[in-house]
Amino acid sequence: MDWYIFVYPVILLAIVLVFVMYAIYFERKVIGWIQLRKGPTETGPKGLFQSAADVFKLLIKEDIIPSKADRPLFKLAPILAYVPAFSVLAVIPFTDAPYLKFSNVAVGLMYYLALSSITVMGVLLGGWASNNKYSLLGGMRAGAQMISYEIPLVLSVVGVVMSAGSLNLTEIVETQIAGAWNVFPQFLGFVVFIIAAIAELNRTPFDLPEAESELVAGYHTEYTGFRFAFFMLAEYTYVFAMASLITILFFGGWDAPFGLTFIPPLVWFILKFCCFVFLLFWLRATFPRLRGDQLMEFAWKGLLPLAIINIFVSALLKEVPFLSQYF
Amino acid sequence: MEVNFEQFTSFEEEEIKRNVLVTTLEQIKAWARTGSMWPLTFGLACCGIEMMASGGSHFDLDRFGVIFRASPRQSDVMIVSGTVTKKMAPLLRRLYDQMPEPKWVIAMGSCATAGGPYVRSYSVVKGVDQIVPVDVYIPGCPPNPAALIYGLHKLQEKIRYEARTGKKVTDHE
Amino acid sequence: MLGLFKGMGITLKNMTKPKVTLGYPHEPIKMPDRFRGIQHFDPEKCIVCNQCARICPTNCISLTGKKHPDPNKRGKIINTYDINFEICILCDLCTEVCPTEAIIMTNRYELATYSREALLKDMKWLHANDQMIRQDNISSKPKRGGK
Amino acid sequence: MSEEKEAKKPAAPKTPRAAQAAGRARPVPPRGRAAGKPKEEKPLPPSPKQPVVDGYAKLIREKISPEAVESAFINQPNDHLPTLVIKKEFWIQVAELFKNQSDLAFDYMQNYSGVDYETHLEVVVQLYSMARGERVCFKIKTDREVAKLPTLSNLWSAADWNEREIYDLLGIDFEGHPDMRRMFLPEDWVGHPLRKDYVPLDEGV
Amino acid sequence: MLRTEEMVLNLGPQHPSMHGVLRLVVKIDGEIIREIEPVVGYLHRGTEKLAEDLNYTQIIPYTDRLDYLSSMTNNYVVCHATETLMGLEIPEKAEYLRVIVMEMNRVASHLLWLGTFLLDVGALTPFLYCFRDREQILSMFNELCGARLTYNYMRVGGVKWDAPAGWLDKVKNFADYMINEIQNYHELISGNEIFLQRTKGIGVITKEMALSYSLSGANIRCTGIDWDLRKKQPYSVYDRFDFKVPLGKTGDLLDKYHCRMDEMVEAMKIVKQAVEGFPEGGATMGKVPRVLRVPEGEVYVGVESPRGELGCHIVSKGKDKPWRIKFRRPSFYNLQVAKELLVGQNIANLVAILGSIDIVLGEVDG
Repeated sequence: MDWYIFVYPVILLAIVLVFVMYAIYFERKVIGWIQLRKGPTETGPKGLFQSAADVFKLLIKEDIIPSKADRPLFKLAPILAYVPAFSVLAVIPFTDAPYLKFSNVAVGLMYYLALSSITVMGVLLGGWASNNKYSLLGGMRAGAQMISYEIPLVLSVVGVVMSAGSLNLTEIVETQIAGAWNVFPQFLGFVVFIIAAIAELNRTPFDLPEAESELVAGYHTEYTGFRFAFFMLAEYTYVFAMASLITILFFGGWDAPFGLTFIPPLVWFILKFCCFVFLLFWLRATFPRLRGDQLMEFAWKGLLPLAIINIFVSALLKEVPFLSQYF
Repeated sequence: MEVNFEQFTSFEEEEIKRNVLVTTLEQIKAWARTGSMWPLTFGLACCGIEMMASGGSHFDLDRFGVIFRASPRQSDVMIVSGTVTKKMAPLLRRLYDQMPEPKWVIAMGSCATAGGPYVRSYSVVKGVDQIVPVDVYIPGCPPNPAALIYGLHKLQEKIRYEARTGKKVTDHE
Repeated sequence: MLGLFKGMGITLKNMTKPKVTLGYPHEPIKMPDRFRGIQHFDPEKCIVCNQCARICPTNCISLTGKKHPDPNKRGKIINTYDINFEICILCDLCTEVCPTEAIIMTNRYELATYSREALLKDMKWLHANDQMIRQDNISSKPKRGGK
Repeated sequence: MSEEKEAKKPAAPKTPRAAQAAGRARPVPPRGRAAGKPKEEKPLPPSPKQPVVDGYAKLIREKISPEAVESAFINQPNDHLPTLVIKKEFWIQVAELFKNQSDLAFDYMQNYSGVDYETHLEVVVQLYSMARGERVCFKIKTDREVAKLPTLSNLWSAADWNEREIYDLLGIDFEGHPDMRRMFLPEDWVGHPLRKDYVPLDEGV
Repeated sequence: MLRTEEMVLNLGPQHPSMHGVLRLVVKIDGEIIREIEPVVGYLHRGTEKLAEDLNYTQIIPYTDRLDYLSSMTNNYVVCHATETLMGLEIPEKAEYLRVIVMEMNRVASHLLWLGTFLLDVGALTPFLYCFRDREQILSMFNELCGARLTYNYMRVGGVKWDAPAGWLDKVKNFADYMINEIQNYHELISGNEIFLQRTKGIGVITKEMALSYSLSGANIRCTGIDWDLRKKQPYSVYDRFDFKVPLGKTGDLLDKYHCRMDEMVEAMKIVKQAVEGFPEGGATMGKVPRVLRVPEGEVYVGVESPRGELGCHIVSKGKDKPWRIKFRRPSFYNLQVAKELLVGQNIANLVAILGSIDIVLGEVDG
């Protein structure tokens, strides 16, 4: 047992918190720019302390638990939403350097997928415990959506796992460094994964659980102050985790493309990571929202068959002698 | 018109110096609160449209950290933008009660301030201050977005002032 | 799928365009001349004809006159003149009917206050509100016999 | 003035309003009742729509009852609108006739309003026939104390809320209406505000 | 079978997509609506009663606040009704100015509709783009009459202000800009597959429904019924302009969307024609008595507001104040159909359909 086992998670938590704050800041900025406005500029220089003010304000806000709410569950829900979102980060290798890997689990991908699906429990509980109809509907939508999209999400990475022959995320990256980035041979899998990932994150165009125009604020309608902040934190931590995972699974993690190795691997990782985060903001600024039944139809009739086809194609390709070198 | 900052006595000044630590904390709190005032999406009438316009690209309330929240539980400021009828009044009060402390109310437009053009109407509440405590009144029918932004600044000023001195703001000519 | 990407192209294109946001609190917005802001009142010009108070749809203007101090002159001069900005809707009708342009609109709109009482403005205040007065008040409604 | 205009637009009719009337190929009534002098001038010439309203009145008298029509005239300033005052006992039959008879087919309700005349209450209905492009106006009087009229909501769905509005503001009870409740004001409101003698209960608020 | 329980959901009056303070009491089974009961009146301000105590000039500011998205049309209808009853002649210039501002207001109103409708279906950005363009119209109105939303521009017998110098050129440039900009909107929205899925075949209004509920505006035109008062009962100088009335076929949300988009283009064309044919000289006010005494009589006029047939029914007893003034408020008529349209839909559709009807609560509640 080394001492840094205890210190690193704290550092990571700090990093995640800073990321969340600035992800929200940049989301507002990017969407602002797209909408021909400036976004936050007044709080701090260039508005850089905007999220800090938001978080601090939420922390010092009155904490209301509705009288009709189920108190223990109401309190538990944000924690249940946040803890898995954070703990999945344990298996994510940010670079090949040993100090940025927290635990090199052999079934890292499995761990990630299994744990991340607990988040939905928090959302569902929050929606139910609030005893508010909007919350309940939001929670129900979240439950249905996240469980449905979990399946294509898991199936779409099977191709990646087959090509790497491992569930260890470091090994998956290393096979990509040796061969090609998975996004090319596994393009179909990538498309399915990214759509399912956006749905898992409850982001536009799949933001049904918190559809503002329909359900006020969805499952967190009744949450105030820091409990609400926790839900937001969970959401953006999950963005962090999902962006990292996509980078690792499909974009070769810290691999430097075109032999540009003078840029440190960590920077490459962050760059790829940011591209995905930007994509989320961009989609949010562009797309309308899907309807519930269309969403389900899309998952079961669209993505699921595609994911299965992807598995078959991957399996076939792996057996083709000429192509199998990439796998 | 302006807030009179010089109105406290020397005794009070000493008091403030003694409580400088507390005051600083209060000021940081005030900074956070003024920097992130989330109003409730509560467009009642014409003023609601101007409120939406102030969220639009030209005026962009997001610059001040103002984002509209649909749920009263997550909002800090209630901008009563429009005519409050007698039928609406109990609901307005309920929404206000659902908001967590600390909370503020801006009466936007003359309807919310005093009934405005409908001051003689049978169904309109003559001033939203009969239902909820109002912090800032913005006259105009409807006030243009710039006037709303000015009103928001007034409110921020008030929050800062109260944090600094611990006193209530009053108007002085 | 094409439609989705087209839309994304539009939003991306707009991201790099210049922003339209005005710098309001830092730089004042220049309102057009006809803007209906808070009224300026000039007691010298007022002839106490009561037309503004009569036309006001919300009855927010109240005025009283007194006899002209100079006994040689006829007519009245204004004694008190109050506008209640709680209910004034800035509809421009008072300035429209005023035969002498004693009451006239300005471009000022910043009038948020902390109390309702502060919105009741008297003659002194209205007279002091003399910035950015509307220059061209010739509306189509004929004044003094029309144009 | 007029010379100027003539010179500028020789072919165009003199005024927009005249142009409008001419566009619909109807003789221009002497509108120029000099503004500012609201005195009665010489009687207006008979309207081109007079036969239409006479026909309607005749039809109602024949088909429904000789007493059904109280009066029938043309509202000349209002674009020669045929107007019929119907007795309320026969009103529902008249409405059915005008909606359903194929050569009348007034299938579109343009307006439905109530008026308090202090002596009586009146309901004014403007109907339009999409197929024929014709308008007609009906007026039905009812007593102020026992204000009751038959509902039209079975004929035109649009009447549903309008009748509730009239009930709310004027206090006319529409018999047979599926959901006769107040439209705008709270259920426990006292009085009907649009009546001329209405006094609000809590004026101060 | 699973046993399901029906739940009563109260949408509004404070709800982001109730377009103000509409309240819907919805009985839902899962997310499917079984029963729906709209409750209105949260913005009932008693304009009609107030107007009985006001003279005809004073009523005009109140009409601004009825349908606050198209105040110009509201101004016009009450002026038009009064003028019809008095038999006033309106100077040509005033009529042209009226047409220009009414059509610009139509575009502004439709832009706001477009923005909020897309907000209802979940797209954020078009809302902001619409407001950006709308802002230009508002600033032009601000230049013309000094207010952004409540114009109080028209008077019985004419308009208050002549166009300021250079204003008409601005209007014309804007019309060109807007026609082009609508293409951008089409590119951003019309082809978007998610948007098509959300609108195609949803909320279908049949012809029978449209007639029975007295729908007007795009709500009736989307079914294919050609009902535009600018053509059917021409008022002002509309008969001088060449414009089309866009019609739909199926009556679904997509048709309604296209109707309104095309209407914006047509409105801009009218504006361009009006600016081109704008009379040079002349007054903006006709000969009007100092005190407006309207002769005894009764009048109903309807005009085509952005939302449909906006009517004004005045009963005059020869005084300077109306005996009774009643507004036929198109949103009030249009909203009635919601009850029939919404049953059997889910909540996401409810929001979209309600958004497509384009109601303004100030108008619904009067």
